[in-house]
Amino acid sequence: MKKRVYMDYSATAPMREKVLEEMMDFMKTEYGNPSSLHSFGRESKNAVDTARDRIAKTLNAKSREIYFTGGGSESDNWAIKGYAFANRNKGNHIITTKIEHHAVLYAVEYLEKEHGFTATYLDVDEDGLIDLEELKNAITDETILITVMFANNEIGTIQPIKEIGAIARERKVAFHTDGVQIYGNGKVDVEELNIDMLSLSAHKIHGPKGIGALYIRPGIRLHNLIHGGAQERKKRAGTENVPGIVGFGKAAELAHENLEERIQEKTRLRDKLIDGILETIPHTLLNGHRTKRLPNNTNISFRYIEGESLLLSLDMVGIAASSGSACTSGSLDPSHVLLSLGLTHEVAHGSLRLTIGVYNTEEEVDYVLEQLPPIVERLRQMSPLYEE
Amino acid sequence: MKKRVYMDYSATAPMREKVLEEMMDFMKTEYGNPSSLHSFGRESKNAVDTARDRIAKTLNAKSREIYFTGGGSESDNWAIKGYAFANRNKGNHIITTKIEHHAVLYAVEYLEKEHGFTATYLDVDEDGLIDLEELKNAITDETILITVMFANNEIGTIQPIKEIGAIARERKVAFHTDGVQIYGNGKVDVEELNIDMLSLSAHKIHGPKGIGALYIRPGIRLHNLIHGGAQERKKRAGTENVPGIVGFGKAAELAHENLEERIQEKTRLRDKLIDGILETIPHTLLNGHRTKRLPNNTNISFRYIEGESLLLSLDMVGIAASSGSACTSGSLDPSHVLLSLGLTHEVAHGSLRLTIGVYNTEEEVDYVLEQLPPIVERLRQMSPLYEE
Amino acid sequence: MYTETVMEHFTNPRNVGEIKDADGVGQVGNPKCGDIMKMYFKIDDQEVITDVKFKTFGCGSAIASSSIATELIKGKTVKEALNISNKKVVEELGGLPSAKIHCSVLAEQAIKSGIYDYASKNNKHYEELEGFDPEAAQEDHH
Amino acid sequence: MYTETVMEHFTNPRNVGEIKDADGVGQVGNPKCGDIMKMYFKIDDQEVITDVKFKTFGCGSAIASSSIATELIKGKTVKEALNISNKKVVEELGGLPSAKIHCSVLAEQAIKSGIYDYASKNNKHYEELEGFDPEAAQEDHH
Ligand SMILES: Cc1ncc(COP(=O)(O)O)c(C=O)c1O
Ligand SMILES: Cc1ncc(COP(=O)(O)O)c(C=O)c1O
Ligand code: FES
Ligand code: FES
Repeated sequence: MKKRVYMDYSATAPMREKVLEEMMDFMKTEYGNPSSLHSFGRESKNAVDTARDRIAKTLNAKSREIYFTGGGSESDNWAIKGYAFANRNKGNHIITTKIEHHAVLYAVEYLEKEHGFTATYLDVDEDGLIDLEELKNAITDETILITVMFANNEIGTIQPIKEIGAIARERKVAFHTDGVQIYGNGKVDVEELNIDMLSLSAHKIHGPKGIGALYIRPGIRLHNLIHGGAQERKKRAGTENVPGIVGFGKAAELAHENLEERIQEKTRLRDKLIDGILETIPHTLLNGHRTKRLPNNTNISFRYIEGESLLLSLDMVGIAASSGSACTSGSLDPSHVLLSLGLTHEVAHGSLRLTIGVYNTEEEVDYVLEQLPPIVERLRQMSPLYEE
Repeated sequence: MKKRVYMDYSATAPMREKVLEEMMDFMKTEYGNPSSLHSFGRESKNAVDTARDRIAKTLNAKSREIYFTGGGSESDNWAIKGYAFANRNKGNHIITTKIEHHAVLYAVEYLEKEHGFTATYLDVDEDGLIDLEELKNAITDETILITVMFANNEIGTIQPIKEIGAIARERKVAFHTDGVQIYGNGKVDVEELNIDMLSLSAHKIHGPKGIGALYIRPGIRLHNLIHGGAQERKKRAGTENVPGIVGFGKAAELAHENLEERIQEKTRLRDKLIDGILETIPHTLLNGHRTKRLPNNTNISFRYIEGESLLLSLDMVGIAASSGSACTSGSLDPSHVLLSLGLTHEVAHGSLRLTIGVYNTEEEVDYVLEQLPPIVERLRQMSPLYEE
Repeated sequence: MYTETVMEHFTNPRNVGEIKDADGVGQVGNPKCGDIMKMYFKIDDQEVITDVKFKTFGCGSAIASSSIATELIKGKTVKEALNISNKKVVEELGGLPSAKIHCSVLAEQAIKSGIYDYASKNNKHYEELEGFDPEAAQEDHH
Repeated sequence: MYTETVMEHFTNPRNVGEIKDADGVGQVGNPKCGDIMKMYFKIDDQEVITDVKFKTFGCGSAIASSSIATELIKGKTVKEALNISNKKVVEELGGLPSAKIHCSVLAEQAIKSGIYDYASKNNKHYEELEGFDPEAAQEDHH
């Protein structure tokens, strides 16, 4: 069989066996709507409570502050639109950054375009970091919400969340952060960091797809995004996805066993990848901050070549990765994140993201380091931009 | 082991084995984000396409008109809020009914309360049917959307959807219908019925929880409810819940094999239940239309007793059902649907819903008919309202 | 959702029924939330509750609350009975879900209401009943 | 996503390279969508394309389109080459995803642009090139 190396864990991570095992019971026998009174339903309810406890524990939050959603995108949309709509009497200004995930960016743009809000999109420096002074200066009397992602999904840069939280708190502005990528890749303490709302997604931490959560600090008022039944303490309607919730809870628990050790191991492999590529392949450039970055993220631009060709070539030798190139995102424009770092369109096109997960081995890293140079060389030979 | 009879299929239906089987592949090995370029992702994409085809086929729709969501509630919210926000330049009036599911009712109320829309809530007669003349009279120049549920989840009454669709079409108003309960319990042809938007939920047809769909007729413009990535043709962001989608597709296919025969068999058991209860227990009353009703729905009011006690007592003999009573819905008020039929609070409280699924047998129906009378009698003996 | 004690009292409720020649009868509640509780008292010359019965139209915890409340006060003096709070009822039941606390309040009110009836018929005065309005308790106990 | 033919041409592209003493060179595309295609032509006195080479900075279908387009025109006359449309390229590739059709347009444009260059150097006129603007093709082919 062809060798297959999956290094696209930031896109989605396969479910762990133990996660699937716990879910199986709820897919097979323990059916029942947790809002139902009978015993079928009650068993489901207990399972939901356990999952909520498990997730709360990882965040230093209370169980009742965790609301399950249909995924990270829904959490982002709910936090931003829900907060904006519920607090428009206080002001109409939102602060975010130019490198947010589209779930945040487009939610904010939607509020601007269709609902009379205004927004400031903070610049980032060449490493992808925002400037805290710029943030402070952007806050006006009208500002009701700051939404800055914890760690970037493309370039891995981790923002100074604690400082942002402190500024938001001092200026009495609510603070939402998209924690989808940091979760399971770093410690998140909502108290220490002054986070008011935090978006999570299960499938990024080896949990099931289609399930996420929003942490909401008590006192933070949101409109519902999904109205209806009384689920999730009347804040998010819809029959609970019990197997999904159970799987998310288990995945969260597993991801936080030996979190520190795992981060160290991922960091070691990541650094080997980064250094290996930068040293053996000329005309390359690391995107994102060298150290303030996700332990699993490698993002490198290869000049003179284009991302999709690179991905296809890697795919042919069994390596699954992603790029900031046009062709994978359904749009033809290069990644807004890479452009925000100051890369030219052309260089942004030639970037590759390798994201490591718990299942990756050192041999796999070696395999990538061995396969990549000839592929890059071959594509460069075909490129009209490349002159040796 | 204690006998367990599940007759709460309208709340949620256990997954069928074949559904789980098809999902398993995608939970175990075929991981990959369908938007990714590499082969892991491509396999997921094909599976999503197949599911979409399967569902489209059951509705006489085109695959590209089916959009996956996180469930029936999301579909309702998206259809209603998305349509209202995108078409407010045409008018600000919405027509619905008093017996909608809360996902519709609260979405409409939210638009009224927070976003400047107005709404008409149509009355229903004692069988739960709307009056078509009243509907016609309610349409004004400002009316942009009619949302009337196909079949009611509590009392099973089926509305004259074809006639409503024709009126909407003639008056150039968009028509959304909540098809969550009819799907798999009756034929739905979006062309024949002039349906512009149709909400579906997988777990009601023995598919997985946390996945639903919205059919959207080409030309119908909605704002996104969940902005972000380019999934679902840019209309509904979020990493696709591939196993959920696959399971939904399979469940839809299975539910439509021998649909007619199944409906007949369910109808037979339903009628046996209804007749059996009405004949053996005095002071009882069928809620909903006797024939224009879901083939699996029995809803009966037992005077002088209260729903939760009834459910608890049934649960103790292994029968899972639900009620229109306060205590199961997270609110203390009796069901808005039953009150709309003209029942008093007290009678509305004493109602029981038994909903049949493919797994129910004639023996189970007999068991319920045998257990119910002494339970009702015992509770009545305890009731201060009951005088023999 | 419910403790074993609640379920036990729901399944085998003590003191269900009526007392034809009761010395006091109380009825409280509001059909709006689905609950009406009626309590019948036999009270002797020493103001001891010698018998008590109830009928309840209500949820599982309303029935269990009635059952345990009647048990708690049977054989007690009127004074002692008046000091039984809904808290005590909840405690004895091993707890109730928060949305169900009001069902235990109903039991406390039913006791007060029955004794109020007895007191008015017998021209007695209990300071524990000061401020208690049996009309209000019957209309709406929320 | 891609047909086998596309993948085959992507993996083993024909005619990659440059021609130093080319009779015509065309360059089209726009780095904005990630694609630049450069084509080199050798054309003999009978206006037959005796050799053609390409270099492409672009996605998989851009590379496959370049490869198959150069194959299609090698040995053909200039006139014949000018009649190769992007549709033909797509056909020969066994289809392209709809978002990728523009990559095949690029190949058609590259041929036209290279022949335009040859035509201007040799003072030739082809009616198939009427309206063709090599500047526009280089700026933006969308
Ligand atoms: C008629 C109707 N609409 C909508 C819903 C909501 O579906 P879901 O629970 O999948 O969000 C339900 C079921 O709860 C329903 O019965
Ligand atoms: C930073 C970030 N936010 C949000 C999301 C959206 O999560 P989901 O795909 O679960 O909706 C993702 C992943 O796609 C992400 O990386
Ligand atoms: S009696 Fe009101 S809900 Fe229990
Ligand atoms: S060359 Fe533009 S995407 Fe293919």
